[in-house]
Amino acid sequence: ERGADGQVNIIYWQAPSIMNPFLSGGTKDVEASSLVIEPLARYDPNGAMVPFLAEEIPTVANGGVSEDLTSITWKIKAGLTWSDGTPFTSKDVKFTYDYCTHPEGGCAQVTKFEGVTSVETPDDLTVKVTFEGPTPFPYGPFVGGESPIIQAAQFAECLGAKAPECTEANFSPIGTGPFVVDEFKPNDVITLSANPNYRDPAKPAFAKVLFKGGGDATAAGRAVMETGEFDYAWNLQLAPDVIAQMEAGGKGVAVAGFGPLVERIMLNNTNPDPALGPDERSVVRPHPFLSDPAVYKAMSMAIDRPLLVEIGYGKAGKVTCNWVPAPAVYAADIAGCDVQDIAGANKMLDEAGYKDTNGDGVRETPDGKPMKVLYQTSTNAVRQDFQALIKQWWSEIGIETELRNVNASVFFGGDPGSPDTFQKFYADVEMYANTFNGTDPQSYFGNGLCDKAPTPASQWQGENISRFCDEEFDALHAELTKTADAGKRAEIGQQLNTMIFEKGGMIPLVHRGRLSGQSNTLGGHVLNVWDSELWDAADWYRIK
Amino acid sequence: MLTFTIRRLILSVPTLLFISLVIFLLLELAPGDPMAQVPLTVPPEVKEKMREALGLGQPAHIRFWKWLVQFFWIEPQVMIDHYFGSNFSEGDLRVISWQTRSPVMDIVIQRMPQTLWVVGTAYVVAILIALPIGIYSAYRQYSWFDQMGTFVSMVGFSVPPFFSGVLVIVIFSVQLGWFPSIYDTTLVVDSWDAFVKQLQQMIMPVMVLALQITAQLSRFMRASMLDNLNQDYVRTARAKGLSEYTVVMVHVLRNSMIPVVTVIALGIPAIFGGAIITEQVFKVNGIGQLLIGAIQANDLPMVQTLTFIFAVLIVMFNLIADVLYGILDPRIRYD
Amino acid sequence: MTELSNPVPSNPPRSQWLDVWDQFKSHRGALMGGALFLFIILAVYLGPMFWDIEATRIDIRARNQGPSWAHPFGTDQLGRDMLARMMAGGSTSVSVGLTAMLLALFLGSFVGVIAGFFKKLDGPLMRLTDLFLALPLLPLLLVMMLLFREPLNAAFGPEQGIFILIVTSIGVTSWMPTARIVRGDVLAIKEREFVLAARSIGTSDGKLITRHILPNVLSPIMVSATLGIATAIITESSLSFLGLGFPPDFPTWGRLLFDATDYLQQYPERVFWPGMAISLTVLSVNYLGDGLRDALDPRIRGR
Amino acid sequence: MLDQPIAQIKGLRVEFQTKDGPVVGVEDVSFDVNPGETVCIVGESGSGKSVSSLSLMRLVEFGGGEIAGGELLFNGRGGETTDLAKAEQEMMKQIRGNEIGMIFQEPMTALNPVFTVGRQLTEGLRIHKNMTKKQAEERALELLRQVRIPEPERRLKQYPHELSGGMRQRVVIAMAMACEPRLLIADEPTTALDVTIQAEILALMDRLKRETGTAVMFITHDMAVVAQMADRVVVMFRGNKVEEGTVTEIFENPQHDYTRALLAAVPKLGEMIGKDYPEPMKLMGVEDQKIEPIKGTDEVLLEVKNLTTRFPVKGGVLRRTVANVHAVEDVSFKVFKGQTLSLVGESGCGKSSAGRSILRLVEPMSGQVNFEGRDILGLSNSQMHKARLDMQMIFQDPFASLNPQMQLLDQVAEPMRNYGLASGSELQDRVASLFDRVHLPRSFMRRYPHEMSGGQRQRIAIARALALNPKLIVADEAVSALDVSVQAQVLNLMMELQAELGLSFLFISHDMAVVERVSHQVGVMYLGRIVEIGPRDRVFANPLHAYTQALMKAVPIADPRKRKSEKDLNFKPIPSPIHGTDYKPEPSEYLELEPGHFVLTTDSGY
Ligand SMILES: Nc1ncnc2c1ncn2[C@@H]1O[C@H](COP(=O)(O)OP(=O)(O)OP(=O)(O)O)[C@@H](O)[C@H]1O
Ligand SMILES: Nc1ncnc2c1ncn2[C@@H]1O[C@H](COP(=O)(O)OP(=O)(O)OP(=O)(O)O)[C@@H](O)[C@H]1O
Ligand SMILES: [Mg+2]
Ligand SMILES: [Mg+2]
Repeated sequence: ERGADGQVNIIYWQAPSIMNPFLSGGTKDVEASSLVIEPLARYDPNGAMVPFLAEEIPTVANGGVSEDLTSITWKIKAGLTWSDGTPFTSKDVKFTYDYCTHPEGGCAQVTKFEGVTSVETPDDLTVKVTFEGPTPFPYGPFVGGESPIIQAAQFAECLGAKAPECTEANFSPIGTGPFVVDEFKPNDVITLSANPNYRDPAKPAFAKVLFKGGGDATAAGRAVMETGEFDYAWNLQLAPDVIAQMEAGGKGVAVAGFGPLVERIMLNNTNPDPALGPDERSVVRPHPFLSDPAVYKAMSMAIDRPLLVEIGYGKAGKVTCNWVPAPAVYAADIAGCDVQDIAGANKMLDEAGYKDTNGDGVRETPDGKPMKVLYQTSTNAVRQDFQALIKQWWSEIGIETELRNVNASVFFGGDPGSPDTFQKFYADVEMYANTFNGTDPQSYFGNGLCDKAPTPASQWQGENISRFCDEEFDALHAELTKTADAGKRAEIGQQLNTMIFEKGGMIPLVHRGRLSGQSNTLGGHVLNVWDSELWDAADWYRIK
Repeated sequence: MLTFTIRRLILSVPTLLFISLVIFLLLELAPGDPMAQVPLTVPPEVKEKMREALGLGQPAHIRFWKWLVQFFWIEPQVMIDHYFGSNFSEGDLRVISWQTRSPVMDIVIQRMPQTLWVVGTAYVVAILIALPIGIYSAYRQYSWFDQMGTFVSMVGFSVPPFFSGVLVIVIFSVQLGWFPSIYDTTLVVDSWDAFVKQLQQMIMPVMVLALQITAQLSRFMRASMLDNLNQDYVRTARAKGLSEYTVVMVHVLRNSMIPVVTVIALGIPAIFGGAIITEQVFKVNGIGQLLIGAIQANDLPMVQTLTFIFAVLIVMFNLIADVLYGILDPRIRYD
Repeated sequence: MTELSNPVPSNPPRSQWLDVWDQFKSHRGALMGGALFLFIILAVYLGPMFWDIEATRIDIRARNQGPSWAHPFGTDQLGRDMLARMMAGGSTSVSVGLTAMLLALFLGSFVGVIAGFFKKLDGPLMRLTDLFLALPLLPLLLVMMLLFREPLNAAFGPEQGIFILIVTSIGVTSWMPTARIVRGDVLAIKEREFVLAARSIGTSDGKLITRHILPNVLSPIMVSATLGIATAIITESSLSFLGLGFPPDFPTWGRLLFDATDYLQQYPERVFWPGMAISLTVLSVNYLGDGLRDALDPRIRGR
Repeated sequence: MLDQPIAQIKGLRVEFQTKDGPVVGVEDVSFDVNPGETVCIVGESGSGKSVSSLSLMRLVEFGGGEIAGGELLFNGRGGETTDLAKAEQEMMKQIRGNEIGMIFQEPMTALNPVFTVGRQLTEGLRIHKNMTKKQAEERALELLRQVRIPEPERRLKQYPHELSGGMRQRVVIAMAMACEPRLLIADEPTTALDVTIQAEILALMDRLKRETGTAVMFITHDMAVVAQMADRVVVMFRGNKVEEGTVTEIFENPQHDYTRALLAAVPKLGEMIGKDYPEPMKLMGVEDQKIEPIKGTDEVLLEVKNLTTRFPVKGGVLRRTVANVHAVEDVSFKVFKGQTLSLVGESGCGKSSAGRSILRLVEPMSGQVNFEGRDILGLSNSQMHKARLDMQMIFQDPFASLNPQMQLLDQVAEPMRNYGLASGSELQDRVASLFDRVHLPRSFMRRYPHEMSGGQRQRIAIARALALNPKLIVADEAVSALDVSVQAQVLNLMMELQAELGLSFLFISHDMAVVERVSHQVGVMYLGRIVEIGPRDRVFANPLHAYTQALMKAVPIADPRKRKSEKDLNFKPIPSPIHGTDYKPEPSEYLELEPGHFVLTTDSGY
């Protein structure tokens, strides 16, 4: 029964600053707003799509997607209303498209609408999205937590440059979701209460939500699992033994879910020698020794992945050698991934002619250069532990490592003026993790294409960070973009995964899951990594 | 005294303007990017668009001027409007935070209560504890109590709050379960129960903060008392036949308070500034947390405004401290 | 008629420093503080010579161990020896403390002496001091970090670079109280007759400052110095907390304490060592300062 | 009961615990104080005068002292006799302020700066006499009238710093008298004050004693004051009483060597009558002292014309000069080679400013200073640096004028280093010979100022001034801070140097007796101007200006038969030397009434 279970307390150690995902794009903001505004369809914990505001998922089979893959037509559930009681129509959907694609708006989710040429509303309950070309995966717009529908009436005055000025709308948008905002204190706390006009009269079970932000993961975990003050804590990036200690508190448990997030070491395929100057550095090829399969394979073999998982992530990590380990169909089976083989690695290097000729414990390349690598990553306790461990292992195979860590906001900040961004990659190897939205890896695989390499000419924009460039890979990827059949796509995906590992694009380390803390008395929640973690907040209830 | 105050007030205007320029330039030089927190999945072109939407493309001097106008001209109007229901500020663009896309001042005002509650209370508590300790330590210099006091205050001074905070949480929240570990800023004190709750959630942060402040203040108090205890007028007072209590608590204390009161006044801006680390540890989400959050998110207008408000407070309380000094000590006249 | 002549001071002539030492010796707390501080300094700088486990050496099998003969202070989550890390961290923390203090002291005394001595410069310099007081510490530090880290890293290597940066930023943001105190004292000393006397015998301004003014403001400077070490060590640890300090793989006491707070419940001994080290240093330096102030103050030593 | 002494001190011994072990402050002191009697306790600094009196109040304990032996019998109001040495602090509270009142040495610091005069006055009354606030205030007013403070109603509401030194000392006296104590202890109540104010305070205490019949224990080291006040005298020397007797006995027939030496060292006003030139004092125990008049020459060394020095007073919002302190106003005089010109006058009349202006240690506003024909005021910085070779200064406070952190050797050598006159072993030798000159053992060269006595320190200052072989020495209150015996030695030393080296002195002092002893010429200053100037014997024998006459009257004479009475004194309060920026003072005009003896005719404000 709606509102019967009182209040639920959620803590996010990153506090939401806005309730409008189109203006921020930060996960915390997207997730907080997912309590209020909803997309047409979401992904479920398995990565499958489930209709939310839509009647059903359009496919080629049911005629929702055109045969030539250039348009998709959504049917909206009948009788939906906004929380203010006004009816939800296709106009709102079209408005959302207009809002986000307004050239002056600075919409954070504009990529969702990439390739869309028009959104039409034949009637109040039908929305037709047309793409400029065949799109085998047409579920970008209006699907998932990052592409929810906002109310046309509320945001009508907030188009383009005016978007930031609509504080009221940005802080408490009118939505169709299970809750409505009572009060929004940016970067601090949000109070919400059950939406009286929610489509399922029996939901949500909670009358109130207290959504607190701030602090750190330790404190959030403690508040859920040790003191029981909160019911749900998001993203507990903590050392496994700390988590174990907290679970011993007995008030809650940590739950893990795995998306496509992979912690990996990117290998630089260009020569980052500072002597080359800013423009050539990270552009000229090849790297003095990293391009040699013997070298990067030895480096990979020297790593004890199970130990990394144990130390850094515990149950929120899995050993992997895949770039895209999830959805599982795309993951290739790569042998020897979970064993450390220092002796083998040494042998491989010896055979390839990398020998320690001057006895200083560091091997030299055949042309006499010492094998020294600069290993950079962002500042983060787990990453620094990894750095320290890997440095030690690499030293055992005769490769000397210099460590460097850069403040995360600089490292990931993408400022073209900074030499420390991960895009510039002024180092030999660098470690980070990233992922993609939704379940379709096609465009993510595209990050391995030759022409995606960041260069001075492109203002250092582009996602091919390792500057991996392989004709075979490019060709295979082109094939993927033309394939619509799911089984075939999975097969190609596995090949791409194998290829980038074997040919020296990266050394994947850990398939990282997301770990969240959940109180023992919170029921009805399934951790979902493909969409907002709060995707099923309507189903939450109190276990008595 | 009056002309001194006026003179200092007038002098503080150029000082503040200069400070605001320095702050602006410093922040301008910092190579942070407001888009750093946007997830990696958002492509660079989109980020560039978002940057433009924030007005980042304009030259620095125009932005500085805009900010000055907004801060000194529009914000006061908004305040007047708020209190008198007028509408001077209608349609004017206020200082907008990049992170939340809402007026900076609104958020600052929203954060004020919890900061004042926690840090302010801690300050008051610290004063109430520190003064007696300081007085007694000085009166019984090198006694057992004095040695203990020195020791404890030095330890208190040297324990960083990120540690002492977690320590009290582990003890009082986790082990004993007496107090909540997370501060609830939505709590409205309208009943006895709510008040008790408020007290419970305040106790730990106040404790941690007060420990540090007490440590420093009691040292000041002790030194000041020691200075005065050996003065000739103390002997005169004793020669009049006054009781020890009157001698110490009236004659000596009054004189010793003069420097201490100014030290206390100079510490007040810190209350508004919040106690960044303690706020962070207990999730009080006050001004300090706001600042550090804004810095991390490179929310330039927010950082600028906050730092400038601090500067104003510091300059103001410097002045107040000077004036207080003059008022408390009849010997000092600033003219 | 010996009675009329003045009583000759009973103690034999000694050098000033001997005198200072005598006074210092008689202060029990100061002596203990000094000994402790000396011990800490020796331990962190010379300790690694006797304890040859490297602070960065990982022994993953021996992680999270309690105190034992092999690891008297236990090990951390990667099996690094805590004793070695305490010594490495200590040498950073103490070096930061000492150098930042020296810098702040130099700046503070310089500004204070100049402002107090040259009347014309007093106004501008004191306004400058106000300006620095009013500049909020945190954003300033942040900006300095972001601005200068790269050039410094390039010039001095990552560890030296960040060290210089942290020391400068702490130094640059903490000289103001010293400057104020010193200025006040200089103003008072300038009015003392011996300064006028020195002027009347033809002493130049520069000599006047170095020979007459500076030695006489030494005791407030010393007190600022001892407090400065403590504050610098603590500031550095807070900087680490805010992510502005040394990189995480670079141990300092503050960082060790911070890292250990996560393990407060499981391995309490890990917070104990750095917490203890910081407190002891601050405490010893404070007592040392008390004693030095007494020993350097001619009013206490003399007459 | 009437003849029973109020206080009997028997075998008092006081010890202080210091880090070098116990120090004896008072070794063995016994004396009585009878009702209605004034007992003066004299002795040099550190002889235990203050400690004895503080013991009687049991206040030594608060300074770290301890009464190690002896009895302090006190005869209370009720007639019973108690031994205060063994009394409880609780009981002492009843006695302090109520039965024994105490006046302290330093009027500047004896009052609490943050409470009004009224509050501090009434405090004791309310405790001891259980008065209401109103009653106490009335009594306070009455007390202030008794001590003759002008406008007593206003004073009650003022803070101590708003009163002048003399007024403050009167408040302290009123405070001590408030509960009509049976015994009043006055610990050097006038040492820090000017002659004129001192005279008034002494007269006041005398009158109060007569009116109330209180017994007074008067502590001082000034023999002239003793002669003025005492009925009986106790002489103390290094913690012991060495002699006791009535005032005439002590002055006319001293028994103990120390007392005799003390009296010999006191310059008495009028001693030099009939002598044309100054001559050294005859000191006890100094054999083969040659006492010869110092003649000097008629050659002009320094000529000061129309010297004016003003200090700006800044104020207002823009800190502009709103007024000036007219410290030195149109002053002219000459100093002859080998002779001494003295400037006398009350505190604040501009003596020091005049001296400093001549050396350009403060910048004068206008006027001329001709030194050997060169105009000092026109010199550039580097020329001035050279000129200082010939002109040196000795300051008032021997402790303050030496750098506490430097060895004496360096302090004396510093001027020679500054001018590069000598270095290395030559420098050492010269310093050593300077030490010989001022009669200091060479072994003192490695000492620090705090290891020296006041007189020795002043010798160092003199040695330093001599280091450059100057022709003129400005001695600014060079002996004021010294004990009489030491003062006599230093004065003799200065005169000896003058005789040998032909030095000229500009001697600044407020002590008329000393001035009479050392000067060839005397200038009397008042409010920045010289009101009278002339040869010493003329100015002293025939003071012409009203102010000089008043000043002469106020000086106590170390002779119990020449006591002054209160009606001899007529002092007006000194007007402020601060005038607005548009104030134009008249030039000083003088009348030469006798050869070389000039008197100011312009209105000086007196
Ligand atoms: N608090 C103290 N601690 C140690 N010694 C002290 C203390 N007070 C006084 N004395 C010593 O006691 C002796 C007598 O001192 P006292 O103050 O009585 O001298 P005095 O005759 O009053 O001198 P003055 O004329 O300078 O006031 C001195 O040798 C002094 O050093
Ligand atoms: N540096 C200064 N700034 C302002 N006023 C001053 C300064 N020095 C002296 N005065 C004032 O000038 C006047 C004369 O002072 P001066 O020191 O010359 O007097 P004095 O006769 O030497 O007195 P004393 O006997 O107390 O030393 C006083 O009113 C004094 O307050
Ligand atoms: Mg005395
Ligand atoms: Mg003077």
